[in-house]
Amino acid sequence: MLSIKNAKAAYGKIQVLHGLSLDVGRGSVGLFGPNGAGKTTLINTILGLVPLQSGKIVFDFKDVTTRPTHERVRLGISVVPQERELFPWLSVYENLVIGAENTPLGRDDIPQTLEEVYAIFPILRERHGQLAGTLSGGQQRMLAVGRALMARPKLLILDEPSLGLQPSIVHELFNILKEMKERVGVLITEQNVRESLRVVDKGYIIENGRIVLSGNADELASNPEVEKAYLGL
Amino acid sequence: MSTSKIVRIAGFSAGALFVIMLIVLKPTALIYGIQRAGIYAAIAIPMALILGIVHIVNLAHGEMMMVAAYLSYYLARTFGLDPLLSAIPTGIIMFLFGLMIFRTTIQHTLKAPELNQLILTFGVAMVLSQTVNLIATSQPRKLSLDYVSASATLGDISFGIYDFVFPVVAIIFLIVLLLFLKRTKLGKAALAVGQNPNGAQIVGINVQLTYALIFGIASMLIGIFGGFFLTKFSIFPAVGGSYTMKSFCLVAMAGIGNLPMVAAASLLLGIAESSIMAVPHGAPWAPMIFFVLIVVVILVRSFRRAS
Amino acid sequence: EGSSEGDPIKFGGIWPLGDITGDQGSKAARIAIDEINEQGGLLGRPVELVVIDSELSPEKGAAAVERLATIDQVDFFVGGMSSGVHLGQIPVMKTYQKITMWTGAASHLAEEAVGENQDWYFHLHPWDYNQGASYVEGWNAIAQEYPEISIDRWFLAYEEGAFGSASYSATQALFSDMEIDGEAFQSAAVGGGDYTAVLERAKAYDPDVFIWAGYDADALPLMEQSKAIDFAPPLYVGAPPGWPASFGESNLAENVTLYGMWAPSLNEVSDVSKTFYDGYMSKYDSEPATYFAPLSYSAIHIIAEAVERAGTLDKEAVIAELQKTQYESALGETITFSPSNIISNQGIRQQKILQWQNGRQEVIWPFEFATSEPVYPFTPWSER
Amino acid sequence: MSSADLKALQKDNAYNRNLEIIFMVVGAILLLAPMFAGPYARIIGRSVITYMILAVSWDMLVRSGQLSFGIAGFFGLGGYAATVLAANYNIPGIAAIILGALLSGVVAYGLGLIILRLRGMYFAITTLALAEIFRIIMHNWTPVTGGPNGKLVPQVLFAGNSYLQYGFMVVMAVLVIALSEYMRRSKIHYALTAIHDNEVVAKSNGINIYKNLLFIFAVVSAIQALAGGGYAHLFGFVSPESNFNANYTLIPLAIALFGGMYSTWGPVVGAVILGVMGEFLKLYIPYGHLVVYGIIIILVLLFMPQGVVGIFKAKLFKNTSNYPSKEELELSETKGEPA
Amino acid sequence: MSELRTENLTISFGGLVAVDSVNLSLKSGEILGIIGPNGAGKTTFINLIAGIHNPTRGTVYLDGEDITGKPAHDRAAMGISRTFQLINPLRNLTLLENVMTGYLFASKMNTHDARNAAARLCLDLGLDRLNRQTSNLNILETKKMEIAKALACNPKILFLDEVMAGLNSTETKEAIRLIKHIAERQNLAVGVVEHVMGVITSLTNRVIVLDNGQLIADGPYTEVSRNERVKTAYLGGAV
Ligand SMILES: Nc1ncnc2c1ncn2[C@@H]1O[C@H](COP(=O)(O)OP(=O)(O)OP(=O)(O)O)[C@@H](O)[C@H]1O
Ligand SMILES: Nc1ncnc2c1ncn2[C@@H]1O[C@H](COP(=O)(O)OP(=O)(O)OP(=O)(O)O)[C@@H](O)[C@H]1O
Ligand SMILES: CC(C)C[C@H](N)C(=O)O
Ligand SMILES: [Mg+2]
Ligand SMILES: [Mg+2]
Repeated sequence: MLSIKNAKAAYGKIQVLHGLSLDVGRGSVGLFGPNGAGKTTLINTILGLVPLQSGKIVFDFKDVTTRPTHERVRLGISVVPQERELFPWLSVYENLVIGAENTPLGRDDIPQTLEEVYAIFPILRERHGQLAGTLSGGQQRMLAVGRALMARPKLLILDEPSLGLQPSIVHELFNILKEMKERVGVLITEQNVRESLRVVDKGYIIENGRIVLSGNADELASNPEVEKAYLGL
Repeated sequence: MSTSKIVRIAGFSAGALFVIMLIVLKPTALIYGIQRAGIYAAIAIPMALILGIVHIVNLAHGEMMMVAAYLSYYLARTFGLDPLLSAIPTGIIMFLFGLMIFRTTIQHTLKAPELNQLILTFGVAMVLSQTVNLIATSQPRKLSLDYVSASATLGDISFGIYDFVFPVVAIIFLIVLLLFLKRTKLGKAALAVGQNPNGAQIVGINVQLTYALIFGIASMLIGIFGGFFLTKFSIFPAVGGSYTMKSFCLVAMAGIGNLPMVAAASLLLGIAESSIMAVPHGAPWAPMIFFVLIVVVILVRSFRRAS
Repeated sequence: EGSSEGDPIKFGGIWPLGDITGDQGSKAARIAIDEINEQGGLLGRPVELVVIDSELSPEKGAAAVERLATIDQVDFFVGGMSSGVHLGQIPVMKTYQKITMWTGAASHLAEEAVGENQDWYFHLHPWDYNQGASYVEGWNAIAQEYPEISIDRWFLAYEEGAFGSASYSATQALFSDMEIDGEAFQSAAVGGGDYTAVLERAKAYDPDVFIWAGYDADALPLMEQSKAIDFAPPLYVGAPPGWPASFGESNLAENVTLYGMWAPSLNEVSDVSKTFYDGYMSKYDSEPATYFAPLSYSAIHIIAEAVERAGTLDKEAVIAELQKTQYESALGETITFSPSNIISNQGIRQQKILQWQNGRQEVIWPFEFATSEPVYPFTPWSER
Repeated sequence: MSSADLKALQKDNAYNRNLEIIFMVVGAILLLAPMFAGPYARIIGRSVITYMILAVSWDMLVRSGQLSFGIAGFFGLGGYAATVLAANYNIPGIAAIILGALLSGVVAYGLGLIILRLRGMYFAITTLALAEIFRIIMHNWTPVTGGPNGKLVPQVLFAGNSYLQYGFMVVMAVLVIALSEYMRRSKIHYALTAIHDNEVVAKSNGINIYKNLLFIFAVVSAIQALAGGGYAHLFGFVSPESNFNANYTLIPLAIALFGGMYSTWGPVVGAVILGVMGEFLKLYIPYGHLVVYGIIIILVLLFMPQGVVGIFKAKLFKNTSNYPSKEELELSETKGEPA
Repeated sequence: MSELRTENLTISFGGLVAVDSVNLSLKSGEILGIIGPNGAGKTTFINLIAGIHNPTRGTVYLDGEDITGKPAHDRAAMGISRTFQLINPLRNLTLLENVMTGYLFASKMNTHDARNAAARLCLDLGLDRLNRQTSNLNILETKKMEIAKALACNPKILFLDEVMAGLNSTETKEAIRLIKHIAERQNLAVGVVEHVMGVITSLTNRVIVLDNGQLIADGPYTEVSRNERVKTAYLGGAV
């Protein structure tokens, strides 16, 4: 569904991605790696928020390398950004609806999707009138996930979704992702590698903007290097 | 909580009392105040829209209106089109003109600090007014229209009624914009863009287009108003300048992004000013009332929020 | 002084070029310069006009004086409109003391700033109190000539800035034997344009003469609002320094009395005015709309004639000749110089009283330049 | 850190320092040049410096994130104070200017107590409104201020001697520039920048936001009033339109942006370029030069958003921020390589 | 030896009671874990103590002194220091200068001393290239800077609001070691908010649980985590 070929990107003079290639089909893919490895940057290039210096991105058989962000989203890519990027002065409800309204897939049956999201995060239903900016850190994360789901994406990208979530909800979120990956593509970055390996089919380890290791979940879980670097806690 | 309620009730009753006194003692002051408020609101509302969504203090706001008024003037002189009718073609032309200004200049500074756009629009204002000055000279122009002097008599007082078009225009602007923002997809998207452009992109909103359209729509409104402005006022290249500042003040008094409050603020200031002017030798103090009220309202709001 | 034979004689002109007054003033001055050159120049030398924009700002205006004096080394200063700018220029002018023929600045403060014993300083434009006095004279003359016209009760609507409030205080002082009241308004020129309060007060006062002292931008809206509240005093006088484009076309203009120094109708009674008018029309293809045009035109010619008479550029000699000036001007009258309250060389003092009739400004006083009889009383709105 | 790093750092630092010295010398020459270039240059220089002082002082405040649109207000207030003191109380020129500035500073302090809880656009509008209020008071308080006509200063500063006048402005400029640079290096710089960046973080780091803002607002307003007093006494009069002209707010903002904000040298360079350019333009395009002026402002903002000085910094100076800092080097010398 | 104590500390936003009558005492040498569901009021509780919000009701005492009405900057100077859940570096200051602010204002040093102290602290925490802009830092560095900023205020009481969120396990271990070391060396009272139970167990010696603004449990983790309410409200099946 998504295929990235030899992606290179930089912020000014700082080269961050040194030619990365990666594929996401149906099912789920995990991106792991130390801080500053370039995971978020990679996601931003997929979305078109950071331009590629060279390389190619194909989504759903369309070359989207130079398309603007909103077009990519309308093609079916949704993201839960690391920084959440909510609309602080809109209510929880409005934030959710706007996540659906501007995408062809999400627009179809908003009440239905809304129910699904509220079922996953009951607190959002409870707080549907509260301004998003006044939610607690973890509640905001839930709202960001909910908003991405509202678009009914073909590919769901989650940048460290468990950050700041309480353990029970993290657990639940991963259960849901596990279920979702049967229907849509999921690309996820996580520091919580142990929990994510439960969900992903395939994983890539990125260091310094290069893929240093890849394999399916069991291979990675049993790889002693991965064990040492990422599964300590 | 309860004290703030008491304060609010006291404030309301004081206001009501004042209005009643005005009706009894000086009814025309109330009438002129409302008419005046209409002008303020109609000019300030489009500015509030731009400030709330594109986050730009458009210092060329009044100049855009000036350009529109000149357009209406020449449409009237060449084609004999009444300015109230030419408001429509002027509005369309100004929509395109607004888009053009946005695309050629402002768009390229959106990522720069806020002040850059401020000074940029200051440059635009300068270019607009000075260009018009070169073409049309500084000599004021005005169409002489009979209906502008339409009057009504109530008891033993006569007053102009034409000026009620201004509050009407302002209310139409307000309602149309509110419906647009709450009901249409573009409007809702615009609100989102105003709060978080990055977030808006990732839910599939075309942010650049939204900015451009909002700027265009605001330019269109101010363009339409240019035609109305021409019916009552003389126009000259510098005529817009003072309205830029006043609109800016009104928008701040209302609270950024709050369109209905712009109308309310205009009403307050319009009535306050015309009440002062109704007092003999009060006129030189009218601008004082304007600015003092603005400062007081802004301060009171900030104190209320803090407590 | 610094210039030698064959070099041009230089006039340094400072006007606000972005304003219609300065725009037309400077262009009219250029016509005068061309005329002089066509007739062989001055003292056998060509004349030249260097114009600098004052941008309506005192600091720019002062810098312009400094530049003209030192870099362009002009022989004379001409120009001027606003008092505010002039106040900033006066200290610099005083350091050079070049012969100056000023076409603007009505404020008595400017006269104070110039001070006594400055014989190089010639002020063409009347001071605020000159204008006031000339109105007294004019109205008394009119009241005498036309006994049906009564002028006992006055109401003055004045713009709240320097121009309007000076007019009001001058009028108050000069018309002290009459009933007089007034009220300020904010001119449309500075963002105002709401005259309802003033007009209501005026209507309640019920004056014989209603005068408004504002700017050209106020003219039509003020009339429209008067009509809206049905305020039609027997004498409706406007005293702005200029009028808006095509004011006469409006039926509201009919019978409005005005103060002014010049109007195209003067062409009928003054050949100089006609020559000037035709010259301006043919060169710039637009009508001179403000009296700053004939005034600036006159300023150049007055100096040129004095130099011609003196036969030298020597300052003392030229000043002496200037003081003897008898210049028949495009404004109708013959300009001479004599002391005013403070300075020794004041030119024009008299304003004219005119009236809009059939879309034209007709002179009704001074009677020697009169092009028409006054219409009295002001036609009520309902009969238009 | 490697010794290669160290060498490169020392080399680049030395290079930057030399470049700075060159600019300083050029700047000093430019500042003194009008003394030898005739009275026209001095009168232009004098107004360039007026705007320069306004722009630098405005920048000093904006470093805290507080955007003032009230420059013209304190400029005018200072002018009126200095004029009224001189005309009504016979206080000699320079003393009146300084006293006027101090008085305005006190007024600013008092107002600051109330308005400095406002932020962003709200603060900006309030300062704009205050400027208008000052103007209206001066306009209507006729017995003291001369009302709409304005008031004459009894004696123009230095009896119109353009050398002394310009010299006086140069002294003011040097003082204000020095103050601005001092502030950039002192404790208050960190307080103001922190307030600018994030107030919650700033207070949590122990910064008294209110006190710091109050201090800088009063100082900056006094400086603007000082410039206004100088202006009134050099041109010999005050009037509501001239001394509270909106240009004294807008032009300094444009200057600061043109030159580069959050620095001393940006506004200084901006004032010189815009001031001199304005004079040149109008000689070549007498009718319509302001159109060109406006276009130039637009072009600069489009193509040099960080201002002239920003471009110079990026293009000419070496960026040393990725080298170890002086403190790091000292510490690693005394302690060896850090863990 | 310092002690922080809250009495009936309560704040409501509109109708929502975010922190509800919380009584807590925290002494030097203690490392307290603060856990609870998202939106339980943990961050708000810290904000109340640091003076960012004023409580609707209740009192905060530091060493017996009532500091409830004191402004935040005074409390910082008195030794209450905290990191932010949503990190906002002062982006117009360099890394070194960010850390300096604490020394300059809370610890009231002069510029020269503050520079040196900040540099020393940064190197201590493994931060280098101190002249960098903060936008060039990665998460680990940002978090270290955040801790350094808090330490520069010379705290007696230190609150860490999810400082370890986003660190990988190696980094987290390193951070735990660091915090323990500092707390011990400076005899601090530390309050730690984290959602990763591994961190809580290995770092803290006492835990409180907030739920709906109320303090529902207080004690060692082993004890608290057996509490039914904690299990259902917070941990779920994830333990
Ligand atoms: N806007 C930016 N400007 C400059 N450098 C940046 C910017 N954003 C990120 N970087 C740098 O790019 C590198 C990669 O950052 P990125 O955020 O992609 O890493 P990551 O793998 O997502 O790490 P984390 O786990 O910390 O989120 C880092 O060194 C970071 O400092
Ligand atoms: N300014 C505010 N206005 C309204 N409600 C608020 C405001 N600030 C916080 N809240 C509410 O107060 C509650 C407590 O928020 P707080 O940020 O303290 O939670 P938290 O325990 O830190 O959660 P998390 O683990 O998600 O960070 C939340 O329900 C939040 O929505
Ligand atoms: C009549 C005009 C010359 C008025 C001008 N504004 C002045 O101040 O003098
Ligand atoms: Mg990341
Ligand atoms: Mg929290």
